[in-house]
Amino acid sequence: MAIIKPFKLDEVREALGQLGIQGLTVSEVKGFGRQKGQTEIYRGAEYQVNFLPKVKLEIAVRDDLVDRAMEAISAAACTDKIGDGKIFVYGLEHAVRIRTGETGNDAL
Amino acid sequence: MAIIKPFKLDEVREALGQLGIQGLTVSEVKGFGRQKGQTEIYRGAEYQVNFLPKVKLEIAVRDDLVDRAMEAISAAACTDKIGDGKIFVYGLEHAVRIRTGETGNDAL
Amino acid sequence: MAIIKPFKLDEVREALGQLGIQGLTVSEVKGFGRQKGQTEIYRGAEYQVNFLPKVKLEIAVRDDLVDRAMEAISAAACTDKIGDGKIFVYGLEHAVRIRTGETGNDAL
Amino acid sequence: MRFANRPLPVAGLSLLFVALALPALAQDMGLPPAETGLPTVAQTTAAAEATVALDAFRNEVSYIFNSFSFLLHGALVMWMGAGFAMLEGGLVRSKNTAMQMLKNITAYSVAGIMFYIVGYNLMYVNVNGGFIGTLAFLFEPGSGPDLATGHSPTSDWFFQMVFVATAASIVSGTLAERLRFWSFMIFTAVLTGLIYPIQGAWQWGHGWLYQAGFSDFAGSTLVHSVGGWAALVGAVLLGARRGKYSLDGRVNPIPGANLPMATLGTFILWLGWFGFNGGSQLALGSAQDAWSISNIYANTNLAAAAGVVAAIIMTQVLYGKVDLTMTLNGALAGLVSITAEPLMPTPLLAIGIGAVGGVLVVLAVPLLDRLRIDDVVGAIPVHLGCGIWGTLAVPLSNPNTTFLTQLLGVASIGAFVVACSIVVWLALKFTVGLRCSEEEENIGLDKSDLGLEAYPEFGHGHKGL
Amino acid sequence: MRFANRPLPVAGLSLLFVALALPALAQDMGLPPAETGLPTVAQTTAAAEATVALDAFRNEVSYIFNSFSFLLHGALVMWMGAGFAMLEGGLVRSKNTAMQMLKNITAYSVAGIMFYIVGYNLMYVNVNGGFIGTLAFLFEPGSGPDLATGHSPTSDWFFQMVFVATAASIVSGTLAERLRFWSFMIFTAVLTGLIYPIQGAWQWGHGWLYQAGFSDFAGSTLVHSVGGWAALVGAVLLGARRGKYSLDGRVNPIPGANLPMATLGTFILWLGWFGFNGGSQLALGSAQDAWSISNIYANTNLAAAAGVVAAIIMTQVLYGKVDLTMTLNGALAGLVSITAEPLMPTPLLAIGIGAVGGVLVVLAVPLLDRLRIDDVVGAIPVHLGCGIWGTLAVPLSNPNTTFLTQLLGVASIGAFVVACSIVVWLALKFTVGLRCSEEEENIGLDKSDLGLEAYPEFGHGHKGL
Amino acid sequence: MRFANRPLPVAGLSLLFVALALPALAQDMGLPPAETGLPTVAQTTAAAEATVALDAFRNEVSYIFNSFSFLLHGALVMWMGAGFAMLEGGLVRSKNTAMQMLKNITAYSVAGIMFYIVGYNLMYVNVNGGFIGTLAFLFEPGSGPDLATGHSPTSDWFFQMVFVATAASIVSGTLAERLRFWSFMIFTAVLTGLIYPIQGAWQWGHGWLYQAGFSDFAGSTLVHSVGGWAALVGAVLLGARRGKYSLDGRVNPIPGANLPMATLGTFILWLGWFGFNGGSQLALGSAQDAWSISNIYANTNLAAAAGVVAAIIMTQVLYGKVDLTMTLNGALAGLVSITAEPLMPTPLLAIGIGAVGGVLVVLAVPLLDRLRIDDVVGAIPVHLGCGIWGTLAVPLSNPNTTFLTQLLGVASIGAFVVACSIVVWLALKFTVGLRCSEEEENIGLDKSDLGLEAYPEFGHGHKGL
Ligand SMILES: Nc1ncnc2c1ncn2[C@@H]1O[C@H](COP(=O)(O)OP(=O)(O)O)[C@@H](O)[C@H]1O
Ligand SMILES: Nc1ncnc2c1ncn2[C@@H]1O[C@H](COP(=O)(O)OP(=O)(O)O)[C@@H](O)[C@H]1O
Ligand SMILES: Nc1ncnc2c1ncn2[C@@H]1O[C@H](COP(=O)(O)OP(=O)(O)O)[C@@H](O)[C@H]1O
Repeated sequence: MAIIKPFKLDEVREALGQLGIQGLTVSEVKGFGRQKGQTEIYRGAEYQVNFLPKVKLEIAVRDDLVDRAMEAISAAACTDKIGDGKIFVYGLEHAVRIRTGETGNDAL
Repeated sequence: MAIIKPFKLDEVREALGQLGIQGLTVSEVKGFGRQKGQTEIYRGAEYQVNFLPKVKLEIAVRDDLVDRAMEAISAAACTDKIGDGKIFVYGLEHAVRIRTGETGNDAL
Repeated sequence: MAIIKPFKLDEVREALGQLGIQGLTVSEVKGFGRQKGQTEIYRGAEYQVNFLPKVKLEIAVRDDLVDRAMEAISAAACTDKIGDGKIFVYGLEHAVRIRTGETGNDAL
Repeated sequence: MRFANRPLPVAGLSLLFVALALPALAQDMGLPPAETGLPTVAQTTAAAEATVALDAFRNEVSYIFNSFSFLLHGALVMWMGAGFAMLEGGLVRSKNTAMQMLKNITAYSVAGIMFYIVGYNLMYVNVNGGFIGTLAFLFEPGSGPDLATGHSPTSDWFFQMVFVATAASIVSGTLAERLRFWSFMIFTAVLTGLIYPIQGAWQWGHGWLYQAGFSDFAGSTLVHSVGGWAALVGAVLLGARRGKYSLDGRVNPIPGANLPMATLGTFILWLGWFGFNGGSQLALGSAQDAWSISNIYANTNLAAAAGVVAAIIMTQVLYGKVDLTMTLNGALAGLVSITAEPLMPTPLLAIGIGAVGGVLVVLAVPLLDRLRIDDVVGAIPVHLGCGIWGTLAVPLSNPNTTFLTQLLGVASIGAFVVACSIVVWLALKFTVGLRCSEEEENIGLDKSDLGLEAYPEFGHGHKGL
Repeated sequence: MRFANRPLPVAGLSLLFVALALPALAQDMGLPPAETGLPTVAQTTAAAEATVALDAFRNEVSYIFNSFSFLLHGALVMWMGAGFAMLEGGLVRSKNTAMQMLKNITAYSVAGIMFYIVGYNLMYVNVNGGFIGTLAFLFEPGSGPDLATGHSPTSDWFFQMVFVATAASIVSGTLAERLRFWSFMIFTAVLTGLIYPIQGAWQWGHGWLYQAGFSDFAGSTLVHSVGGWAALVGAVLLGARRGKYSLDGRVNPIPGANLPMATLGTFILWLGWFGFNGGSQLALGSAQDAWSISNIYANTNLAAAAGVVAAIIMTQVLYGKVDLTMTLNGALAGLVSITAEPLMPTPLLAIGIGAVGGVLVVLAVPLLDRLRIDDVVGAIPVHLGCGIWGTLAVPLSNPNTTFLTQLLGVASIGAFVVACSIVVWLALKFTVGLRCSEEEENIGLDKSDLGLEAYPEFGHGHKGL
Repeated sequence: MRFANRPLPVAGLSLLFVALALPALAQDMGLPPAETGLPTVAQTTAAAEATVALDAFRNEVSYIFNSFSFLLHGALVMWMGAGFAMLEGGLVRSKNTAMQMLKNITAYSVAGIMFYIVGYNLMYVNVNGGFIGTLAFLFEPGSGPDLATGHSPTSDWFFQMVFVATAASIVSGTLAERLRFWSFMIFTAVLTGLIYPIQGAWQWGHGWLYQAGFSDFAGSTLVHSVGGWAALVGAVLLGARRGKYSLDGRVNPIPGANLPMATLGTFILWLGWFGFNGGSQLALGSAQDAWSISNIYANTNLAAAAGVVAAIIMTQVLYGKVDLTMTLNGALAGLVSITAEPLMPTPLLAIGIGAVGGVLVVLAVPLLDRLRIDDVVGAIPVHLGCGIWGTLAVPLSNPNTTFLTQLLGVASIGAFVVACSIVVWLALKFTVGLRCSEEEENIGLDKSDLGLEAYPEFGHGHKGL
């Protein structure tokens, strides 16, 4: 799972594609972190924008690809500016491809 | 966690209900996989639709129900066409029901 | 990961902030659980609202903070009414801060 | 009466009127009444000259007013095209919204071109109490103003043309979310070029129905029920949207994606209806006309308002909560109901007619669902149901009509439109194909047929979510 | 002056005008001026006949123009109902948008029916310098045109009716997102059936205030501040939306869910305002009227434009960035400000009056927040604040008014409306209940009260997100 | 011809017309024709008196009609401001929608104020066949109606003013999603205060181009191509939006966020165009005018309808599916194309002219993309491309024009506007700065410049998603 800046999505997807990763799931999220939203003024009242739009990628990959995938994401999503996002890795117990019933690595 | 085609949601939910699973969380996601979007033309320029709308289900289930849940989802969500989606299973360490404070299987 | 009622988001975020947790990711989800939506009537036809709007929080925390974070969320999100939501905890294997490349707890 | 070539009726009316009003007015203003002695020849000549000049001017002013009324009121009816687009676009799911936009702008465009090419002549030229006008191509506007026509012929064409478009818009709403674009476009061409003008000739073209004594001031039957019948036939032949009716008999509501847009559409239609009914006075060139149009505006507004209030009360009573979409239908129900006779009713009767329309629509919507006729926007209850009701209610205020002739009009036009529609829809079904495939319906017509999304950034909502 | 039964003032005016203009024109055109010798009896007779016929026609033309102006301008004001719906619907959160739609279409409908049943008579019939008209049911349009009335009575009714609806719309905006539907509907009925007509009788019905010399051309006070006062009282009694003001004194903005819709609403209102102010000339039957309405259109437009520019500059200077919603308010501020006197100011003064309105509104919005009065759409600054400003600015260009009588009008109508509103709001509070429960507010009125969503597919946005 | 101070041309025309029509009419009505014997002095006097009074009234009625036409048609053109806002706001991404709203309401406001301060005098006062009018501040409406002007001067000002705003709106669409607000506002002020009025003086101010025999009835060149040229220069200087064109030459479509809103905008523009073209008859005071305006309405409508149908067929043939946004452009293409000469073509020719416009636009949009000129809403093909086409098509129906003089007009105005635009855009580039930063473009102008979101609750769509 990776949280990245929305406009980096295409680059990340292409970087992953080059590793042969051809499946991923994306969702729109809002992130709260060190990168603070600006203080905005709406109708004369100040307010803090706490949540910034981010994109969350969920990618199930074979164990041996994890490190390279992490590197690829990091490289593609990095702007060296605060708010670039994070990658979290957790273990999968099973995977099933619904269409074929394939499981495990075949399902990815 | 399962990624399915949006219009299969109701069937999957009913299938899970029949297993006695009465809690799940759904979100709209976009999926990228073998199922390619069509090439579209917008104002005379071609473009590739890469991301297709999918629905993500997150379901916490008792260990003994995992297999039957996977089967139920697979059966209900399957159209035998590409893009039917996947099921990913990972381990939960804790679960808490906020209202009552119940934990573990009681919280599901 | 926690599923809570949308209007409790600010309170939960503040509660977590007081623990020093300054990163989290939020998404809009729909929840299906014991809290049933009302039966509604639209143009003369009854229908059951099955899915209720919830907010999903994903928070990666250091192991030693997990319990306090769970308590903080529970306390802040609780209304004692059905549908308050749940907390699910699962293990993370890696975490990377894309901007700096920091990993592990430093990345949170 | 609704006819293009009225040889100076307005001038005639106003002359009559002035003749009656003159003595009173003259006294009002302290002017001496005309002497009683016989005028000399010289006086007669001078007076005649003055009268001739004044009459010419009177006719010219009347010509301007009448034409201007056609144009402005016609522009308001044109604006109803936007109203239908917004109403229907708000009541479909977002995956079919762009298609609904396309259908509506196409309907308006095709209607105008078809009515220019064949429709107008078919409807208005040489009907002579018969069943059909002249099948001549191309309406011709003439080479300059002729005061004897009472108004610019093109202004009349413009006004009649926008009415045609209205009938077409009704069809697109009912059959939304499943009817293919090209089938819709061809059906619209036939409806607006042939079906509508032929039945229109019967009444507004002074055909047999007109001579039988039928009355439909602004088109409850001639416009609204025509669209409604065509839509009804289409709905039966097309079948319901996937998932609308469960096998166990349950009705699954499919909420519209953008209710404020539907509300905007209703307001637009309401505004446009002042043009629809007000312009159908067909003249503004005399005080009588101005007085009549004023009453039409007030009655139209009160009927719509009553439709709203009736729908609110009905849904509150029946379901325990007010239904916004039914309320919008209620406004339109009031408007359609008053359209057959917006001039003669007292304001109170207008309120009554509109309120009954509002009640009808609230009752008819679930009834249609029970018949498993899937009408996406409620166009059949509104335009067909209230179109019939409004037509039958004419005798309540118009003593020149009878319930039976009204029924004759409703039935004959209904039969004609149903028959034609069956033929055309079936012909399309077995050639171009009426309905999109199941998969296209799942994806939505916007993506499957147009290759785009109406709201690409706003979530791709699933009805269940 | 704004009165229904004007005994031919227009005809009078135009006669006067023609009388003055005649010699000049005659010379312009190389026509011989009238001879000085005494005309013979025969000549007199012929001339008189011609004059009588011409005068009758003149009156008829004037009648048509006046009625048509009422109808078209009234239709534009009706369209403002859509403007309010879009503006308010765009500035609330999406969970209350459908309710806002329902309230607006209901307000317009109920206003029309109430004004028909009691309002019009209460406001215009037999006020005679007093405090109230006639409590008679049902406005009756008469049985045919009478040229002596100068215009169709129903056209006048229609025009006055749409004004009533405007006042009601103002209330719905301020109290959005928490006021229950049925309370709003009942309040609207009382406001449009009783409160508005009674104070309207004072001025436009030629009651005591009119005789005191007060002037309010198109209703900065009579319409806009009335709505504003009612809204203000309601806002104080209802309290703010949950979460708008923190305990520590912070103001938490609650952004509107659909700003393009709010912008559309502003454009609609701007367009409608040409009807609002232009139609308030109450006549179009003479060159003088046409000339006046033209100036009104130009001044109305320039005041609105100035309000926009002023709001842009103010927000840029004060906050370092332009605020779109304030800019929309600025346009409306300019419009309300010029409404009390859109005819007499030079264009430059109109720009000034509108600009001050724009500045006022930018300052007043945060001020209200400091008072913890939660006005969802900024209706109080716009309609009440600028309504007062515009009324007090009348003496700048209208020499027949004084600052003091203007203040008298503002204060007396303000006091009356505030008093009535308190009574009605409190009565509702202790019966039907004004405010939805906390949980309903969390869920949103659309789901809790109407059982549907305005945008079911577009995400269910949380303000914090 | 399009000129403000027309010394009674309408009255003249109508007199002429009546003089011609009189005998015929007199016979029609069974009235005796004027005697042939010499009238006595007494008769002459009486007749003269009657004639003078009638003529004065005739002039007054004409004055009212003309002014009212300017006002109502002007209000319709004002409404086009909303149309542009909706069209453009629907075709940009949601992160730039609020900015698009702000720019459009600002353009309309600034245009009005600038045209009041300098524009009108520069365009219409003392051009005398030259290149420029009078640089005098503040248009003054005069102190009362003077029938000799034929219409209220302010009504004329109002009508001309709304045209200026149209030109400004065109620019905002092309340069959307990257042009800074303040640069846009300053450019708009210069365009509407100086550039537009100066070239306008050449033709509608009766300057040199008018005398050279150029013809542009309602502004295909003077309004639409002017906006189009300014937009084209701006697009070249600004560069494309980030990501629109890949380095490898691919064009990446950036879909508009709200297509129903864009459709609404198109309907609004279509409605407004009846005012745009119809009002450009500049008079309604005679039967001839009413007849002409009627033809204009019909031709305008048919050209737009043909543009729609042409675009549908073209996209179906070229791409295998109908493109909704191209269809909307097609409607506007038809409208712009017929604008240079909406009166003289037969309806069939109007359909042809509009259809060619629709075809042109479908071909020009991808062509511009190949030139890497990023025109967000297709304004250059529509307003510039079809503006030129429409102007060159005038000789097809108007025998008083030649292809060469039409070309002269297109080229001279084009050269002037391009030259001025380059200067102003470059001056802005090196002072205020034209383009937002890359990061601001990523975030969107709404958040970066206005600090808010247009649709804060509807998902924050990524174009890729
Ligand atoms: N502990 C965390 N758990 C979940 N999501 C986090 C966490 N910390 C950060 N995030 C996500 O990562 C995004 C970027 O983090 P932020 O602290 O703003 O910048 P950076 O990654 O550069 O330190 C946040 O907007 C949030 O969505
Ligand atoms: N490795 C993966 N990680 C995360 N999501 C995936 C992965 N592979 C596929 N998906 C999700 O599953 C959906 C279906 O996958 P796809 O390859 O298109 O079809 P199929 O499941 O029939 O092989 C994708 O749209 C995507 O959302
Ligand atoms: N087993 C589960 N798996 C995933 N999400 C669940 C599960 N059970 C409940 N949820 C989520 O928690 C929300 C609240 O649960 P619900 O049963 O309604 O109330 P409560 O938590 O008070 O028992 C649901 O709407 C759903 O989003």
